[in-house]
Amino acid sequence: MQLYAHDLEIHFGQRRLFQIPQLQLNPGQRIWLRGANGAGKTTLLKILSGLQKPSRGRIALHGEANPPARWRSSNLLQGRIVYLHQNPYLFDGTVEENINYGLKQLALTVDEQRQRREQAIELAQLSDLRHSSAQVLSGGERQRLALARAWVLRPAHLLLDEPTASLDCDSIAAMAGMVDELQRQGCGLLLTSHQHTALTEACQQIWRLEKQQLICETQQELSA
Amino acid sequence: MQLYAHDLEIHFGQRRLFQIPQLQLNPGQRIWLRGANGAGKTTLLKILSGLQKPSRGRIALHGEANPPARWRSSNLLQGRIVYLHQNPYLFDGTVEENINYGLKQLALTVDEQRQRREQAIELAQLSDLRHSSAQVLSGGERQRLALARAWVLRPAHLLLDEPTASLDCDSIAAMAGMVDELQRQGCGLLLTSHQHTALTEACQQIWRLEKQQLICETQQELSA
Amino acid sequence: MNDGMLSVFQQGIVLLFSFDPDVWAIIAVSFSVSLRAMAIILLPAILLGFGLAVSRFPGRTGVISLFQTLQAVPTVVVGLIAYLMLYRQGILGDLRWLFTQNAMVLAQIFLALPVLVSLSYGAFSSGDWRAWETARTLGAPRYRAFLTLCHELRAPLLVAVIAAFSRIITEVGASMLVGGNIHNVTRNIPTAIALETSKGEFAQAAALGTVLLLLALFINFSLGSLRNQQEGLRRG
Amino acid sequence: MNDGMLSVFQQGIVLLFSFDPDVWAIIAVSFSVSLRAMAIILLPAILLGFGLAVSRFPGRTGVISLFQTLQAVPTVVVGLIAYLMLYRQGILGDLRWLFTQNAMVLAQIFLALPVLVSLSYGAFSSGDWRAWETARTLGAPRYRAFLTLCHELRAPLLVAVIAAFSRIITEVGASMLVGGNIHNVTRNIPTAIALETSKGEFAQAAALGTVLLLLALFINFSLGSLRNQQEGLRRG
Amino acid sequence: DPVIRLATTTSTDNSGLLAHLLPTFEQQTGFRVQVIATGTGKALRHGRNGDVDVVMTHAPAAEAQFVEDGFGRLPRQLMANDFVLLGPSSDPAQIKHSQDVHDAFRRIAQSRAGFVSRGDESGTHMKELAIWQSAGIDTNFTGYAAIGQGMGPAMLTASEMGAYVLADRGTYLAFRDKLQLEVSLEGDASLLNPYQVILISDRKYPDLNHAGALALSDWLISPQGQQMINDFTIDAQPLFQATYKVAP
Ligand SMILES: Nc1ncnc2c1ncn2[C@@H]1O[C@H](COP(=O)(O)OP(=O)(O)OP(=O)(O)O)[C@@H](O)[C@H]1O
Ligand SMILES: Nc1ncnc2c1ncn2[C@@H]1O[C@H](COP(=O)(O)OP(=O)(O)OP(=O)(O)O)[C@@H](O)[C@H]1O
Ligand SMILES: [Mg+2]
Ligand SMILES: [Mg+2]
Repeated sequence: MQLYAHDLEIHFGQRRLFQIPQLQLNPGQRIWLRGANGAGKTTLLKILSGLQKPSRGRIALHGEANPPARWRSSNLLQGRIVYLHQNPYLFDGTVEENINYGLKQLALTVDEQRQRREQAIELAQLSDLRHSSAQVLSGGERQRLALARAWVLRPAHLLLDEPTASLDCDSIAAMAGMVDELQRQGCGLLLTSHQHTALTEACQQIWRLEKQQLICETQQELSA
Repeated sequence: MQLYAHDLEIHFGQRRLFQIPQLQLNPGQRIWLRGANGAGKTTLLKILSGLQKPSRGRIALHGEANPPARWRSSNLLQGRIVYLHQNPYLFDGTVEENINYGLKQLALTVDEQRQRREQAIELAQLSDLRHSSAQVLSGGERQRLALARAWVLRPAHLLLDEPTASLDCDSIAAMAGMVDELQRQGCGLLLTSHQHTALTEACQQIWRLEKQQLICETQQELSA
Repeated sequence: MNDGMLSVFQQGIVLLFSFDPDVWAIIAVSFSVSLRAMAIILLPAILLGFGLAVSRFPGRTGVISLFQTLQAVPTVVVGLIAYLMLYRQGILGDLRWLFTQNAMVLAQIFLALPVLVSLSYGAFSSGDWRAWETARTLGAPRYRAFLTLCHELRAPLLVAVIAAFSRIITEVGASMLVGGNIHNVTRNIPTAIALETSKGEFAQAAALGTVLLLLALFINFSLGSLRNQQEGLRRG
Repeated sequence: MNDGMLSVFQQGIVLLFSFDPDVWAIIAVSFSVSLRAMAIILLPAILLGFGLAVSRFPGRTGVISLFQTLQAVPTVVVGLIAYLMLYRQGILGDLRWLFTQNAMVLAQIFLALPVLVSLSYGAFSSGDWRAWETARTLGAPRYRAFLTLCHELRAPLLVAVIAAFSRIITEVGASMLVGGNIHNVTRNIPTAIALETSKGEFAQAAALGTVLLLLALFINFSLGSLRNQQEGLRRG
Repeated sequence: DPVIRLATTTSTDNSGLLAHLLPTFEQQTGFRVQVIATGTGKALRHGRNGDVDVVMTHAPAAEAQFVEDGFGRLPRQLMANDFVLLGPSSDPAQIKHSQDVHDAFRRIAQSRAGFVSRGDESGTHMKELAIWQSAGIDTNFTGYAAIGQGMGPAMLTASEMGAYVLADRGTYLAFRDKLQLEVSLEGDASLLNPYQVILISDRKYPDLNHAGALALSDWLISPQGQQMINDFTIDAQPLFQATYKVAP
């Protein structure tokens, strides 16, 4: 499934944040979205995931039986294009309950659910904390939990907003493992990060939000 | 003024997070607090700033006319030992109102207040946003505002929890400028960070939270 | 009067557990009417409060002010309005609801709605929008995202529901006017208390009040388990 | 009665602006009593709600349940309790407060306290503890940190205050019993309405209700400016 | 339709009279009576609106108006009780020495002893005003307190204030042990309190339960009904006096 955006534009009052004629995110692709603080990365990710309405333009998912879904016209984007907040919000409840949240929405057997949950908890190194309240987690643990919560959904596209900002090396490795696994399964990845990490290294493309525009480069160009 | 901690220990239920026989933070010192995710860095900073009560032990400020202040026994720690949250909380209101918050507490003339505020807004590169609501700021802008809000207080000690996690190079340079300025004025700095940045480079000491203990190293040892 | 507060309280406990059919008929009217009214408005009122907290439209603050103001209409006046609708010449006169429990339900709906709307508006407006966004992006349909937000805000919402229910279960003016305080039909605890008070049977009135208090305590402690889980203020 | 709701409403407006001294005396009693009661409990009740939301002590949920339950005590019963304290042989009988405005203030304090405590508990329990921590670390003394938290939660707290005030300004049972509805002394809007209704003067009663509604609207819109500033749910 | 709606004053219901009478009537006729006990004014209002089937009240002037306006029909005087003047046992106005009720009221006004008036335009209040008027006294004197409440609160207030109050006997007996008041004056002819039962116009509201209403009215004035009214006592004191006379 391709994520497709057309003629996006966003204003806040008088201020134009960016204008993007066209944009396309393919399955299995991993893209690093870069830009200065306040360039509009978070805003773009929220728009692509259908959480925020652009001032103009539209988002669609192509390549499936259903006709392209318009913004907010239905639930088509939700659960398939998953956005991870820069500061993740954790639901009141235990770590396990947080992971179960999206799972309940899927048509899975109890066994499959359990399997995915166990795998996610293991990969995110949260086994010791599985019964802790999510509210007491440390900054890094919160990030890992938020990814695990999205990971179990096997989304078509995953939009990660600064997933590694407050992680140590071990945690980043754990994150990278989960993300690689998703990519192998054909998930399209778009992530922002101000640091070079294992996650950004594997990106085939870099998108830059600069001067109110989106500029695409491939990783090779960059290193050249 | 020295920040002094004695015989600190913290438990959550059965789990002991760390135990620190003694700890001392001097004026003008800059220390990098390191540790894996979940090691207890945030908890330690909160305890040192008087926001959280340790399971055992006490905190004191030495080297001033007043007798050493015990934990929460008064307002002595607050406003002089300032803690910056990992995810800063911004008060409802404009950027400027947030910066004014602590200033109002100080015995300054209106002129001095204005001067400090203008300086802080400039250093934190928030001039364009000064009248925006703080709630709409981007992740990096929030961090810069949080530091600016603390900076105007000229605290005796500043405890920074992952201040550069979601900042780009420019913002880090701006942060480093502000922090250097504070250090020159004799402020003691203790900061956590999972990345090497301009802020961590200038640290004379590294404290490591490992195996429930605090280990001190100097930067030289590390590079050796 | 002379037998002090303690013995009045005892009398109430005795009354409750004596299974006096008259007392239980009164209790049944009270709860069946007020619970019906709550059941009818619960979802619409909370949704309305949610809508007022999260949406932006011209006149929004006007609507909020209106709901808050409507709480300040005395119950007798609300009763009068319901009466003017329900009496024979009123617009709903053909229903012949006057002096029936349905009339009381209608009046109590008018009474509880502004309270519940404005209190749930208050609850939602201190909520965190990321909770909604997170739920939606994890695939929850709108109704489930709403329920999730309600769950996150269950402490203030529960308090709101209890306040609204308390208002109508203790209300006397409107029930008296449109219900008529008919024995075994529309006599509920508050109108029975008013009657006993007017007869000078203060002990009996206070005993009935105690009955209500005990039942409310019982309900509250059963709901307490809901509350227990929430561990203080959010720290992250 | 035949003159419909609209004309009743008109009559209320005319009554309000006619500056009929009788009507204004009644209004003055209502507001002076209820505002005094609110002024006395405002700070303690909100502090108590705050304490219940942020602290942990054994029996805490019991205390919360208790305050929520006390809302379900009918106003007449609260009035009776106040009466039993204030009448000649009561523990406060020597004050000779019965049938004075002081007695009404006392009864209304009992009525408003549980509402305000439990609603502000609800408001604070959905708050963000980081607001308190941030205020404290930036040098705010405890009282200012508390005020800051109140400011952050002003929407639900304002709603709580309005709900509590509405409860007592519309309350009739307790005021009637301990105030005695004495003309020019303790007759307030609700007791006057009750009187007119008992006379069958529904139009006059509704007109008085309209007066209260209009005054409440006025107050609410003045408070509206407070609310305006808060722009929807927190997004960060 | 076996349900009859009876709007009446609180005095008949609160005293327990209706609870004494109605079960027998219900048993004999199969009707069920729903009693809506309010003030006289409101009871007649319900009658005018056609929201009840029959009314039973004690305000002769208002009742006459009610019938004259065409809302009521077949008024029947079925019983009476009486008012009593209550006061503190010290009797500061020296009522004990008064000749009649008018004299007593004059003494109250002159002695500046307090007087509590219900002030709610109830039947009792009307009666009291009529007495003040025929005694030629303006109620503006200082001790006069109009409280706008029911009979019970009025007596309690008078008891607290050590003042006089005019009360109906039924309510007084119910409240007696809560009061520090005694009967200062009773038995005067002008203290009589007649009750009427009135049916609602069948031309204005043809769909009401007129058959049931008539059956109730008929039963109340039947020898058995009248006898049961006379038999009703509180603390061994008869409260109501059956007064129905076949119209001449
Ligand atoms: N609702 C809004 N109203 C007004 N301005 C807004 C709103 N939301 C975002 N902005 C502004 O738009 C700009 C872009 O915000 P955004 O969060 O998208 O930046 P970002 O690229 O994610 O930055 P960072 O790297 O710091 O997270 C910011 O300057 C912010 O202040
Ligand atoms: N109130 C609490 N109750 C129980 N456990 C807690 C509580 N607060 C923190 N913890 C636990 O203590 C551990 C340390 O938390 P802390 O936030 O201090 O870690 P940290 O070193 O700051 O980690 P990070 O780098 O991820 O921010 C975490 O595993 C967390 O789950
Ligand atoms: Mg961002
Ligand atoms: Mg941390």
